Amino acid sequence: MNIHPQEFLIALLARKIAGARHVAVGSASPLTGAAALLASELSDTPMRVTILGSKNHVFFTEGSRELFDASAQGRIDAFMMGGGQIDGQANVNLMGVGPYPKLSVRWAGNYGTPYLYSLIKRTVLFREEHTRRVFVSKVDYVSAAGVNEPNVFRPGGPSALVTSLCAFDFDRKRGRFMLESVHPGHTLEEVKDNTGFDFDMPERVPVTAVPDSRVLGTIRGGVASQIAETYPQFAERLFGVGRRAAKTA
Amino acid sequence: MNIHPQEFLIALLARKIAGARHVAVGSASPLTGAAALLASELSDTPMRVTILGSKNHVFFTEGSRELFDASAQGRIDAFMMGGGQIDGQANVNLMGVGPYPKLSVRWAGNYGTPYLYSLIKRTVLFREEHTRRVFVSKVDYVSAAGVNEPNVFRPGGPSALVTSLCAFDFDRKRGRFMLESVHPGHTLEEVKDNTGFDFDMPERVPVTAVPDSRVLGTIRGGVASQIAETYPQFAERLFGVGRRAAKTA
Amino acid sequence: MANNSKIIVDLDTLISHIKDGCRLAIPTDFNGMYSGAAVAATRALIRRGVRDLHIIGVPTGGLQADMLIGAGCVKRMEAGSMFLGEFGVPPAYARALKAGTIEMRDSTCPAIHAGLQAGEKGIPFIPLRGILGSDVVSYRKDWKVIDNPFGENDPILLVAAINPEVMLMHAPMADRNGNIWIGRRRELAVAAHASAVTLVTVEKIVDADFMRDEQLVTGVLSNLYVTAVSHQPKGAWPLSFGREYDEDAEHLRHYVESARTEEGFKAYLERYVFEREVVPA
Amino acid sequence: MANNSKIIVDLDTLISHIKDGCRLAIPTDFNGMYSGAAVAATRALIRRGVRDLHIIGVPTGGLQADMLIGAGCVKRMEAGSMFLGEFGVPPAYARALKAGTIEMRDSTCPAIHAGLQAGEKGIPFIPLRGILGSDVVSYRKDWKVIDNPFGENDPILLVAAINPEVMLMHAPMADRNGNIWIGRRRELAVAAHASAVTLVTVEKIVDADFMRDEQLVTGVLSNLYVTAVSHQPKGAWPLSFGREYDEDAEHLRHYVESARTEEGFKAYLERYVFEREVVPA
Repeated sequence: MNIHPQEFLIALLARKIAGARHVAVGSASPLTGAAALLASELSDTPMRVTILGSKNHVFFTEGSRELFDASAQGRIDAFMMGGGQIDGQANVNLMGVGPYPKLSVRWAGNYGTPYLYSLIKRTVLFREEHTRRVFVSKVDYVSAAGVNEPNVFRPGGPSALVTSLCAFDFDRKRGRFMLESVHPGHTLEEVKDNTGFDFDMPERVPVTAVPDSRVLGTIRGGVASQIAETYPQFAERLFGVGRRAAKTA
Repeated sequence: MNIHPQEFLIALLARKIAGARHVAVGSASPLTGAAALLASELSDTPMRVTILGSKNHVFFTEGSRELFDASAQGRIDAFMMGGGQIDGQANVNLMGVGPYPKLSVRWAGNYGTPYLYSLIKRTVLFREEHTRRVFVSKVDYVSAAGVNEPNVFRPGGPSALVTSLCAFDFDRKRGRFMLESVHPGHTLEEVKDNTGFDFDMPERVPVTAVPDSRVLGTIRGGVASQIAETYPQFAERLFGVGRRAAKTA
Repeated sequence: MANNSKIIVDLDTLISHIKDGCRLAIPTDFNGMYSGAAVAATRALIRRGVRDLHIIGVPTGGLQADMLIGAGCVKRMEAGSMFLGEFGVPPAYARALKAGTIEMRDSTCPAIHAGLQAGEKGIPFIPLRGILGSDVVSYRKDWKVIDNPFGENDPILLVAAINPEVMLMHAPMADRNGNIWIGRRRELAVAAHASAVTLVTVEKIVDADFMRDEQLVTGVLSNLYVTAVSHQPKGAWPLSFGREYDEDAEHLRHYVESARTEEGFKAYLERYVFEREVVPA
Repeated sequence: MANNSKIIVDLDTLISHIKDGCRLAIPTDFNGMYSGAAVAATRALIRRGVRDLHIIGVPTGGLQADMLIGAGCVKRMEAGSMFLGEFGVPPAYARALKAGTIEMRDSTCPAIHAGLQAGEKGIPFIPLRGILGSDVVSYRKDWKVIDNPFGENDPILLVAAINPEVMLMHAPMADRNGNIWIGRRRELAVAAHASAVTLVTVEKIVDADFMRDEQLVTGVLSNLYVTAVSHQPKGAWPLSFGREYDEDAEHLRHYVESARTEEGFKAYLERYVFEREVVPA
């Protein structure tokens, strides 16, 4: 079966949040939104999906503060986010490049990440672009810290990092990434060459599993029509499902 | 004109909160509710009246917490409350008689008074029963403190005390009551005999002013029909205005 | 997939979430507005014989608390005040205090609201202005007074977060997914957010999705916070319930008179709780 | 008597409450729900030539902030992030940072919400879990980290209360008394409660009293908190406004392209702010 690289990533991300009761994703990324919906469709136990900025996938009635309070209450146990820079300790920079506060490039800023990254049980980091520009030895600004001193109250943190080349697990005790698998068609050398931080490796690095036909069918069926409601252009491009189809679905 | 003693007290209490922008009263006392409505009717500047437990005289949309937050914001600048015991420093006891926590008599408890008494600009204390049982030298339990150490943040506090015998002003700097006037038909001796705390006096103690016909007309007109909505039995007894009249008013 | 069909249950299943020793939050039950006391559920709890409850009045206690106290279900009561509307201090509560069979943790209404807000935010404490000078501060050993770190020589009270194990309430209606319309009593939503489990009895269950109605949704407690819902028409009786029904003043008077003595209270329970006699509407 | 007839005013009267140097709170302007950015009022502010604003994004900033910054009205910006939806970082803001003409006070969204809640409660600070380890803590000298007085060896962040002088927003509707229906965006109510003055533009004014409608009232900001209301249909244009209208994506693209250079931004202002050209609906 012909698998689009983005379908491959959707399936991989969905595996990374399997078993969650409630996953939240930012509004910026249709891929993580699709992955959350896929994970929910495939889950044996009820899994809620909150897509911020969506009208249907929101369980809040009190506005934008409720996401943060609900996260602190433990009512959201999985989160997916990206980052402008990510380093080997899973520190994430959303602020910009160069010394703060001057910065040579300014990004949008911290949003709620310093908070959510600490409090939601597990966060899957996701960045398609796998380059030394993104994966640096040390971020220029820590928006959200990967690890804290042991006395800091921190029920949550990073659990994995997914890129277009590979998947890492994060070991919170050691504060280091462990390469989990390299995607089909890519090599360990390629990963090393394009990663600016040091990471651990198993003796034999497996190839990332390819989604089976059941998973692909779910992506192209239920997930596509749901995702079209929030990301019509994305759904149109990837699945040929437009906004109108989503609305009548 | 024949004046009912309760009409006299309503008029007196209304004078004590003149000039307020927003007065709040508890639901337990129809007299203070009537006084607040009268003050609002007579005021040259807009004066809001919040009667807790009323359906029409409430400006809140978020439930019972909002009263407290609005008070801290300075959006309520006058308050009227009673007390089981009141002492010469304007300490108020709503908890009971005897040593706490055993107590020989238990009342309902503090409600929000420890908070509101500190934060609302001025509170008028009101207790019809003027006896040494109520006006004690020292309350058995301080629900709400009359005064604080000077370094305590306290934008509000007691301003006056009205009883069936007389009216006091409260001097917050000195932490003492000053007798302001004695009601017609009563004497200074009677006040002294029935007050368990020491208080200051002017050289000549005036007689409390009697409401004029305009004020009385307002009480018996607009105020009576409004008060009947919240306190139908009270309105019926005092003004002969029943619940039905109020509803169609 | 999210599946909420099992959220709607019968009354005994609903209260099965309330274990002996539970920290149980309940609303003020004398209030002119919608939502409030789940009195039918309270009767079921007494029938089941729950024990050692730590009840938190949000922010006060009344009939519900008094019935549970009189029936011997309560170890500790926490509230800003205790009253039965015009009927004054709850009689079974007054008797239990005299007998020393319950511990009363006196508070003040804004401190309970603030403690629940802290619970909602997952923070261990919250500061509060005012209150200093009140004896409530000296007796509440679980509160602290610190010097404001943002000021100087400026004492300020810190109250501990309140995180009930269970919040129990009665509401006007639920939709088919267990979203609850609570109206303007947002303090009940705060208490639900702060609680691990929220149980709701409702006057009616509507075949609709409140989350898609932009007007209704503003008065909704999302099913994200709701553990179980049970259909209990007149579930607040003999208390009033907003515009749905007035209080049964005659019955309340009968309750207050009965509850003054242990014998009277037992006879009341026998008749109205165990034999389930309900005065017809 | 309470008299609210003067609460409904024209746009210039409304913005006259915003003085030079004002601490001004504004809502996030890219949000899928009702209520939000008062863009028509923003244009009026620019026409009037307000100066030295300290803008607080609740909790982020976008088009409104960018227009004010580009027009030289802003001294300091405080927000959890700055973005124009899919158009990314606001261009006039990016230019102003490069030129050093504004001070950016970076925050994080939950800290702004919590600061406003502290402002609403009249408390000087509020604790918040998480965030520690982020550089936002090291650079925010107005925040403090203390050892939790209710714990042991347990560092916790305290953020200062935020009390804006003015909150400015656009809402779906007001009633004749100036009560505002804001829908489910309760964070706007919190910001209004925390602010000394709240100014609201609305799509429509309804001859009704929202306070007497038990369903509508749950989405209402009471006129207790509202200083002035102005009727501004399409007052959020070119932004979207809930279900009332979609964003004018073409106009936004034009704005973003124009605002990349000072000349382009000036030409945009001239045309759409000073000459008041509005693309027809």
